[in-house]
This record gives sequence, structure tokens and C-alpha cells, in this order.
Amino acid sequence: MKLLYFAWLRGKLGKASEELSPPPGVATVGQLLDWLETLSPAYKAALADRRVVKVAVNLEYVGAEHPVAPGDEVALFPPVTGG
Amino acid sequence: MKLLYFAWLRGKLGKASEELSPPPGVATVGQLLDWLETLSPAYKAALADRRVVKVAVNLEYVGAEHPVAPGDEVALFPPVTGG
Amino acid sequence: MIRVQEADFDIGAELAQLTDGRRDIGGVACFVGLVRDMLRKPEAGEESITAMTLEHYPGMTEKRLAEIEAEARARWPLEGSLIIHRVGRLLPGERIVLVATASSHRQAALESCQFLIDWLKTQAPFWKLEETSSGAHWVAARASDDQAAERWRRS
Amino acid sequence: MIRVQEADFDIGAELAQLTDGRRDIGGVACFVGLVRDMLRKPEAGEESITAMTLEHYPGMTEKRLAEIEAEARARWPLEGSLIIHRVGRLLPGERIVLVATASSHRQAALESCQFLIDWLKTQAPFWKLEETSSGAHWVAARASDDQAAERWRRS
Repeated sequence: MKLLYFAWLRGKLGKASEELSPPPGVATVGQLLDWLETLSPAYKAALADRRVVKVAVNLEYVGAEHPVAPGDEVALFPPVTGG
Repeated sequence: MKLLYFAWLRGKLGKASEELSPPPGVATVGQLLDWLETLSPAYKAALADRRVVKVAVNLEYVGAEHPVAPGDEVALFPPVTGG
Repeated sequence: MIRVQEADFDIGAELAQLTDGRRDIGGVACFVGLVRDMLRKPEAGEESITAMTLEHYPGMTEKRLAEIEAEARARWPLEGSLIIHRVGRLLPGERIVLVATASSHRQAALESCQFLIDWLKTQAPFWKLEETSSGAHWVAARASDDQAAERWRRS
Repeated sequence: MIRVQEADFDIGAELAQLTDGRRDIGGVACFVGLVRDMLRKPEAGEESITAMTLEHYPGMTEKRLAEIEAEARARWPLEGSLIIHRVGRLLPGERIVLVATASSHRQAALESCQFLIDWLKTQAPFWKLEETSSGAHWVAARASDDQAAERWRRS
């Protein structure tokens, strides 16, 4: 699974992307975020306020119940501020 | 009193402006239009439908009750269609 | 700023004048009206327009446009505003009018731009004479324009 | 049309492309967003912005902008539409975004232009990093932008 991080999420995690292989129990976006939080204090801090963590799976905005699968591109980012 | 006519009012009257001296009883815009209608069939036809005759006195939109005086510039025109 | 002119205008240059050297403007909204080649006549389908002549009331036009612009600047926090309206004979595809507003706030620029064109359409003394294959016709005012202007009226 | 680019754009040339050779367009509406030099911080008054860097999510940005443009064209009868958004480092006064719509109907052009910028602001994956005298800060999303977008949501 390819993870992408943008804006201050990239800053807090110290990387723009990574390849991860979540364990079999991680089947939804919510479960993925929960699992990421267990990886290190940096993830835990970055994902603490879920209201400001938006998720796109394969370039589409999704909610916490959306499924995730090994081949997905999952992007985590704050609310957008363009324009 | 200087009268100005625009758009199809100018066309129907065959002139863009004229100097007129209404009689003393003509004190309001409504009375002025009534008096103009007596001048000729062309005025009567042009002013027949008062809903589409807009009036400006000294460059300001006014209603039928607005006073008119000898030195005024009075413009008659259809509803505007610019922009 | 208000301009009534026969000449065409350069949109890019006009908008640049509103913002050049400024660092406090967050957004510029503009509307450009053009001569369309088709006239919709409810009773007769479509008819081709070959030209359009814009007549106006010199003196009152500038006065009314300045009042409309002042009203916009009283209602919204604007850093700049511009109304250019052409007069004379124009061909289909030619520009008729430019309305532009600049503000530190996006919604102020967008709303005031819409206000300016809506009020200009119903209040500034311009009249359009359309030339078609069946002759020249003065354009009739449209109820939809009155309705668009009405929503800006303050009760 | 959608463009995401580092380079500046020429408003006049871009709008001309929407209308040149066309005789069926009654109006063009556009909005241009610029970098402001002042940041309003409720807790600390105003602070100067020295530069702004626009980050985005390549691939998703273009996809989302194309979807937003398609939504506008489904809702309004548009003859043309254009979204240009710059990325990279910009200075105060520089242009960030251009949204333009062309229609035979004035209100369609004006409303769809407002819709495009409102939805772009809340849905297209761009993020602003502001550089100030106190350091670089990621801009926080604003509730007023969410509200502006919300009014276009269909129930």
C-alpha cells in the first residue's frame, strides 16, 4: 500500500510517501489510521485530531468506513486551502 | 424646458430634443406627458403606454408626481437595455 | 472608475491597472458582456443579429454609473472597481461592457461584480438597437433583468 | 479546461481564448485570486506575509478540478470554462488562480464562476504555506470557505 502525506502531515511525519504493508485486520481507512498511530509517537501526534486529517484512496475523498486494500494509494492531508 | 427623447421614443417623435414651453398648469411629470399627448398624434402614439415611458428630470429618474419647472431638462425614454 | 467609450478595451490591461503594485488585494472578479449573434424571439424562434448599436444619454449615463459604483463601494469593502461601457455600432462577438471589482475578500469581489452588472443593466441609460435580416429593432427590457436587480434592493 | 502550472498566466489572453471567433457568448465571468501581503490572525492582529508556497497532490488535483468543472457544466449552460491554478512559491501581489466561465446567459456565467471558485477552495487538494517574519505556517482552512461551498450543495 502506498501512503502519501501532504502539507503539515508530511512535515510532522518527516516524509512525503512510503510503502507500508498493514496487517490483515486493517480493512478500512479508520483501521488504517488506528494502525498507523501504533507505529511511532510521530504518527500518533500527526493523527491525533482526526477532524483535520482528510483521506483520499486512489485519488477520491473517502470516509473512515471506506475499505483499503494492498494495492491502494492512500493519501493523508489536512483540509485544503487552495484558490 | 428642454425635452430629450431616446431610443424608439426618439424614432416615433422624429427628433432627439426640443425646447418647449408648457402652459402654467403643467407642474408635474404626469401633467407634462398629458400635455405632450395633445400636441400631435405622434406624441399621443409615443406616450400611449406610460409603463414603457421612463422619465428623468435633470439627470435623475423620477415618477409622475415629480415637479417640472421651465429650466428643467426632461428626458423621456424606454426601459434601459444596456450591459 | 467609470468610462463610456466607442473604442474597445483590453481586459488584461484594465484588470492589471486595478491590481498592479497592490499587495492587499485577495481577489478580482470581472464580467464582460459581448454581442451575441442570435436573438431569441418567443414568437418566432431565433433570428440572426448582424449588428447592434448602443445609444445612451450622455451626462446621465456617467452620473448613474458613478452612483452605482459608489453604492457598491458602500456595500462591500472594495480596493478597486471599474465600469467600462461601449457605445456606438458593434458587431457580434464584440465586447460591450466590462465590470471589475477588487477586494481583499473573495466574496466581496464576486458579489459586488454581480451587483454592478445587475444594476447597470436596469438603471444605466443605455439602449440597444439590434439589426437583423428583418430590420432594426429596439431591444425590449427583460423581466429577468429586473428580477436580478431586485434581489439587491434593500428593504 | 484545467491547468496546474508554476508559471504566471495572462488574463487577457486566457479570456480571449474562451471567446475569440465565437459569436454565441453573451457574457464571460472571471475570478482571479492573488497573494495578499497580510495575514489576519485573530489572536495576534496582522502579520506580514513575505511569500506563499502552494503545494498540491499531482494527479488528484487535475482529477478533482476536472470533476468540479464538469459539475459546473452540468448545472449551467456554459459555452466555455477555464481553471488555472499555480503551484510553487509566489510573492505578495502575484496571481494564484484564474477561474472563468462563458455562457450565452449572464447569470449562468456569473453563478458558475462563483461556484467554481467556491468548490475549488474546499475540494481541490492544494495547501498554502505562508512565510512570515515569525516563520512558515500552513494556512488553516476557514469555516467561511466551507459555508460558501455548502450553499452550492444539492439536497
